[in-house]
Amino acid sequence: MMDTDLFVAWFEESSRLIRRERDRLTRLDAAIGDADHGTNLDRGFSEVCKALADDPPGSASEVLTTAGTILIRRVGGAAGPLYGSLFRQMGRALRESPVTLAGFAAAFEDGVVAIERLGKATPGDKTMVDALTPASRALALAVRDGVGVHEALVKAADAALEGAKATIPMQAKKGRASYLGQRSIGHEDPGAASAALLLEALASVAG
Amino acid sequence: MMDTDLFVAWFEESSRLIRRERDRLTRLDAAIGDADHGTNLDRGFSEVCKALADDPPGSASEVLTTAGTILIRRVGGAAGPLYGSLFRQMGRALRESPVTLAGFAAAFEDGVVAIERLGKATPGDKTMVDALTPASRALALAVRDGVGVHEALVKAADAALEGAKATIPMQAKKGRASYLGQRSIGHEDPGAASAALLLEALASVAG
Amino acid sequence: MKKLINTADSVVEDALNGMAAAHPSLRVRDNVVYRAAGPRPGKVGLVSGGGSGHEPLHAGFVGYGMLDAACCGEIFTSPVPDPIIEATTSVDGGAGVLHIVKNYTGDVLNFEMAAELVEGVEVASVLVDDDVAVQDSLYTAGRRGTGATLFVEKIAGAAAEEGRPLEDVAAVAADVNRRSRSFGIALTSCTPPSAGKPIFDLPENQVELGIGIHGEPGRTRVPIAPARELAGVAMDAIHGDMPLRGDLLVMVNGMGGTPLSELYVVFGEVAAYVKGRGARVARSLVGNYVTSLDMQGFSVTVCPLDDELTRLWDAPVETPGLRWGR
Amino acid sequence: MKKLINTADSVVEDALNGMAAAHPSLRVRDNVVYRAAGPRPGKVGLVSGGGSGHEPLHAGFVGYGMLDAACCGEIFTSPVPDPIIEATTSVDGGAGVLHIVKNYTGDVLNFEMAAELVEGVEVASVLVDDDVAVQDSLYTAGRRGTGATLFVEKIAGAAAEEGRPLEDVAAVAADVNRRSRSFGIALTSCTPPSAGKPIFDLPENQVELGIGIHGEPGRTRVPIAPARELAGVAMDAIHGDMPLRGDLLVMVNGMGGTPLSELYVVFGEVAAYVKGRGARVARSLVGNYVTSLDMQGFSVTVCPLDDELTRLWDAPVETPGLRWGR
Ligand SMILES: Nc1ncnc2c1ncn2[C@@H]1O[C@H](COP(=O)(O)OP(=O)(O)O)[C@@H](O)[C@H]1O
Ligand SMILES: Nc1ncnc2c1ncn2[C@@H]1O[C@H](COP(=O)(O)OP(=O)(O)O)[C@@H](O)[C@H]1O
Ligand SMILES: [Mg+2]
Ligand SMILES: [Mg+2]
Ligand SMILES: [Mg+2]
Ligand SMILES: [Mg+2]
Repeated sequence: MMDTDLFVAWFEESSRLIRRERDRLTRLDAAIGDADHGTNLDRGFSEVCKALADDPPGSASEVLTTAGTILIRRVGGAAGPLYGSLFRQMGRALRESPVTLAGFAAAFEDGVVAIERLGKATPGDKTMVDALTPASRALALAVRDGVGVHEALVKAADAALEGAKATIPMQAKKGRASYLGQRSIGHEDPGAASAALLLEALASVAG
Repeated sequence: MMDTDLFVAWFEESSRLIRRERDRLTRLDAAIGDADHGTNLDRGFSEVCKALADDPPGSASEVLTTAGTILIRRVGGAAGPLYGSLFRQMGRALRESPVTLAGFAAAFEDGVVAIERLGKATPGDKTMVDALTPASRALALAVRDGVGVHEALVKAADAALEGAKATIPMQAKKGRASYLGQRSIGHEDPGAASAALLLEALASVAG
Repeated sequence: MKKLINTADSVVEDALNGMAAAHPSLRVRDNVVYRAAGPRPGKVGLVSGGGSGHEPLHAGFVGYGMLDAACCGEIFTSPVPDPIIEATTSVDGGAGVLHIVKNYTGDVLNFEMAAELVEGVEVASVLVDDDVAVQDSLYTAGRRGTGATLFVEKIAGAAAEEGRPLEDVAAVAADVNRRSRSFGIALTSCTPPSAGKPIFDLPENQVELGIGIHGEPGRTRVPIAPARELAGVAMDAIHGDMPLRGDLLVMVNGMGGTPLSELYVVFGEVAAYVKGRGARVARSLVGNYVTSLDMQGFSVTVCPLDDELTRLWDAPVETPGLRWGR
Repeated sequence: MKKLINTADSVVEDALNGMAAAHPSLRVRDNVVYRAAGPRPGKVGLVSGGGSGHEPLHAGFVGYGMLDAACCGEIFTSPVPDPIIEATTSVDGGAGVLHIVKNYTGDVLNFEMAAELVEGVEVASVLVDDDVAVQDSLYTAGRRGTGATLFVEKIAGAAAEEGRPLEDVAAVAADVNRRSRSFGIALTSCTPPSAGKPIFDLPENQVELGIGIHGEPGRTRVPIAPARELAGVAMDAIHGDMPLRGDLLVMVNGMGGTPLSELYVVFGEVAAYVKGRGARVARSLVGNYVTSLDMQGFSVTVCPLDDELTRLWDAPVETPGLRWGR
């Protein structure tokens, strides 16, 4: 089972990892974008942690809704609304608390679909979607195979990381990187890289 | 005796030396000024040579007056009017043709005084005057000692070169370099350097 | 990195405070720049915005005859929905509000969210996508909004001052965007304060063709060439996409770090190119208007004019960045 | 060196051709920029000029309410007497001509020669020397003319449009110069096309204090500091020379390569400084007006205003570089 504290811990760990990896994310964005992805997420996730500390939410759903709302309010750019919608949609989908792995997997899938709908991106477009969809698939399989929460989240994190690395040879079809045409090939997508960090964070706090 | 052709040759050789030393003069001006001295003189002296070729003057006085007028018309900046006045004043002073060394020395002194009057600079201010006055003095001594034209002009060239080098430790009190205050110390004055080139040119064509 | 800033985090706020201090005709609240006079009843409100770093765009175009409000995001980061909602509500004079949005994923998403969430205000939007360096296809996010944003804000602003209804103003704005084409060339990259170093490195002898206004690298890199050739490259790209004819509004825009004298050199070549194609420069603008921080380079934007658009372009405007007629 | 030029030799001419193409209100002849309308009978003519590379100064200030002609020399090289003579004769409307000359040996000598040689025109001259970084003493060529040149050209231009006699216009010009003080700070040097490389090298962590507008090095070099401190250095130098009080006209001027946003950051600090001294920013100007090619940096110019000077500053002006009121 995944309780409210776990979700709070998820965002604290995400914020820590993003702060640690901020310059790498910004460098990735500099190569095929505008060099602000790390700064933007760092700003947004630390605001999320402040908000969660200021008034501790009573349920997983509340944690996710608060986080999503703050990301939309504070991050800006493309990633703000996209990540914001991911978490808000998950918050909407998760009615139970504590949360079962199955419930989480379903909510996560809903969130990824929300991103795809908002950004009109599909796998292969070299976006965060390329890290998020493999993670979602890994969660679904884990539920089917009945593996434990931690193992499932580790599988999801691995899948996300793999998905992020897999964006390197892709030519971007969405976002700023698409302006580069062929020149976007050979660089990891910053949003995919940050998505992989979020799942790494979840796996480690569930450990 | 110094005939009209010698004066024409003087400006041709000056133009050649200035073209050759243009970048050095500009570098000197970059250090304590605005990096245009070489370009300005190069432009002006090649115009002088064109004019002298287009309609060959009949006397030394004409050569100098034409040269001075063209320098005023084409160079601009501080050096244009200053060098222009030097040669125009010499042209005014030189009535004889061919010219005796005594006549030349007197006319040159008049020219230097004209520069001092126009620019209100005195020796030690770190300007072209610091190369021109030693040259004028050397000419006067040569006349007194009755040495030959070539030897006199070589002495003048040496004195001018020494005078130019002597500007290195000086703090500028006139021109752009004076804005630098103490920081003008340690650099050769570009105008003094170009003045030395003019006298070197004269010595070599009189050889 | 060497910049005239206090801290990388405070640069947007500090610059806006300076703007407010310099221009009594403006008010700044929560990184939104407003006309001090407030909304005019019955006039359509114009709200634009986007990431900062493009000054004078957008904040410098707030005032009579142009924008009512500009929402300023962090450097190169589109603003979040809240200030856009706040601005939209504040400038509504009862006739509705037009959002002028440059076509970037972030700008589009945040303005869309704001438009959905705002209450009690009729909102229309126009997307600016004039940059011919990008193909508008399934393989891209579509053309970027660059120089034409200024044309749209000026001409739609003039239409709004005339008291025209929202759908008219929106239609004029869309028409200007549809007619406009831009192409940009960079001599250097730019340095966002938070990044601390140039977004890309350009060798001393190379220029970047087809750049946007966020320091993104362009489509290709070629050796530096005389202004005449570089102007030709930009104009060929525009002419190839939309053959030049008739009366044109032409802007030669500096990317922020290029001195005015060089922009005039480029404009001379652009004007000659236009003449050579049998078209005519009817109106022009030369200067740093839609910039990319300290980037050196230029962009050309062309918009064919008719009498009505010419009249609206000539109409009085009084903003920090663009002013004539009053 | 990377520049938007055709050749180093043609840059001044090419830029002026571009200006003429962009501004039908101007005419260019022999590197002199004139009002297309020509001289107005009975109006004092205003002629200024100097080396090029300071754009929009001077050519960008030709037009109603400012200059009648600007004589443009080579980059950083004052013009020769002939074009100054030609300009002076051409703009004379019978009321005489005022020469506005920045205090540099070259400018002074060439304008003096022109004034002596011109025939049949009453000529007065005003020397601009506002730069407090230079001590006016026997040990210097005197203070440099920098930002105050714009103030002198604008205010004397307004007086001339009112039909005032030459001695009045000259007196107003001299008064504005006497009141004005400037100080400049550079983050980088600049690169004259003919030199091909920066005039001086400034380490990544240093700034140059007390610079002029010809890329000359300044008086001293210090480590880069926040905008607040750099603005303080400039304002202390000005305040120390002329205590700030009353209503002030304040310009924060960019050196050419500095983006507008940074200039606004500086202006915010300057405005706070002025307020802190109990004085008031009554009028202000923020932008790249008196530049040094692609140099990054800024200068501040301050001029105490009285009602009359305020009125003349506010009077309509219509030039490529400065425009309001029409
Ligand atoms: N249409 C889209 N759909 C999904 N993800 C997108 C889309 N556009 C951009 N992204 C993601 O957003 C990331 C860039 O985020 P960020 O740099 O914060 O915003 P911006 O591009 O506005 O500067 C990209 O790396 C990509 O993963
Ligand atoms: N007042 C003066 N008197 C004599 N010589 C001067 C004076 N001012 C400047 N010079 C000379 O002129 C030289 C600079 O010439 P140049 O660079 O062509 O003009 P500018 O300083 O206008 O750029 C200086 O090196 C100095 O020798
Ligand atoms: Mg980005
Ligand atoms: Mg010089
Ligand atoms: Mg961005
Ligand atoms: Mg010079």
